[in-house]
Amino acid sequence: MARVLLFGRLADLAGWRERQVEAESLVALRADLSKADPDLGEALRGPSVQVALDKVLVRGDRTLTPDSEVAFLPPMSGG
Amino acid sequence: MARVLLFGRLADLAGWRERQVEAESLVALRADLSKADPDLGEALRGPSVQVALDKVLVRGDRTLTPDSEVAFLPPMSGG
Amino acid sequence: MSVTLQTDAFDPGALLSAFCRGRQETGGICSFTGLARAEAGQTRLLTLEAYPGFTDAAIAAMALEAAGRFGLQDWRIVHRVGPISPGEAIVFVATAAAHRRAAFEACDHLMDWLKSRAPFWKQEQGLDGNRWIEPTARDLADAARWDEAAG
Amino acid sequence: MSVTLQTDAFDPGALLSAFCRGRQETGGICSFTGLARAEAGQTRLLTLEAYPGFTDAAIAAMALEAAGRFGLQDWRIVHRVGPISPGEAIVFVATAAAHRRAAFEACDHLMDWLKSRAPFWKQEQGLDGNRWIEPTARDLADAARWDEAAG
Repeated sequence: MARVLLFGRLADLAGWRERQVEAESLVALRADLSKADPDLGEALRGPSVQVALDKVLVRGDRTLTPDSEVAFLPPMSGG
Repeated sequence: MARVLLFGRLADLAGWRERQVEAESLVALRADLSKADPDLGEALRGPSVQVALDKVLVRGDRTLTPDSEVAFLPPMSGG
Repeated sequence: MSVTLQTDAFDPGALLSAFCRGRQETGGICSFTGLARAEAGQTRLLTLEAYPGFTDAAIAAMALEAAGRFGLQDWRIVHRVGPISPGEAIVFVATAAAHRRAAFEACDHLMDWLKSRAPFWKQEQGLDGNRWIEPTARDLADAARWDEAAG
Repeated sequence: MSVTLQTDAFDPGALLSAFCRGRQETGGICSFTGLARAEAGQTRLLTLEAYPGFTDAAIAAMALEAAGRFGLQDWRIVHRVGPISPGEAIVFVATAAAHRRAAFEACDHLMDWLKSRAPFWKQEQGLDGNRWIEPTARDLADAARWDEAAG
């Protein structure tokens, strides 16, 4: 169970900005999101999308705990 | 007759900042000021002292009228 | 030395007044205020999305780095989030230093970074619909000026 | 687009608030506030002498030239004259432009000129007496940066 956040065009594409998802790792989470919404899964795999785990950018897989917060960040536009 | 203004260290040196002086030209004015106060006359001849006639910088001699305003400007310090 | 992200409009002058107060050893304070332009009648609403806790932390980390690099005595950053109307202030940056060159350069540098690399997602609602914006080539070039200088 | 020389202290923030108001097509406003430093306990009083009608005209002419050169939409300059205490603002310059680079560069340029070439006569009253000040080598070098760019 992790809290998943989407920003910018990813949230528009998915139709949601925040959701609780059952998953034990980032890889499992991506698979679950992709299964429920293939277009979102495709978008999340884009090279310009970054992932933050508990507000820190991470690469590759990570174990998730029930209170993990995972954010998918499309290219930042600046302020 | 012209209104003469001194600024910065020139006013400190002369002991006055503003005075009415009888003179028909800038050259005559400088001669009069120099006669009354040789140290001031010397300072006014310094290459870094500029002269403004009616608030416009001038070089060389100029005719003065009774309502002329002559200002002697030592090097400007900036703000 | 603080960052504020806020949805409410702010008065840049009130922030500058507070920032200037009680400074005995500051020689110069530079401020920059970024405003939303109306773009000649093509009325747009700008909406900025931030990730609270992530966006402000990234801005603070960047500002602390800049403060060290330019020898700042103090800095202040306020950034709007949410919908912003034309003519309203989007961002305020102020820098304080003993000498003016450092204050100018640090403020300029912070703005370049904020405009091009800060973690915001910006949407423009124009007459032709909504679109998400990415940094312009100009923004990226402005920000890149400082990469070399740091080397 | 105006210059004010004044003996009364001023609040930079109040000037910035007024300058920012009602701008629909301005993208960026840069301001610089120069303060009198206390210089670590060596309390000094700074006194600035101006030539009214000459000093303000010279500043306005310079600012108009800069406005054309940098494409400014607006500018505002306020300068103290007379005695100024440590911590008080000496000068305020604000510039407004469509894009931030022009606002920063014009403000920086105006400050360089004001600090080195504006017709003021500055006296410091320190513990060791009074002395008239001339521009520092740094001030002249800063101002000279813009001469080449103008060529």
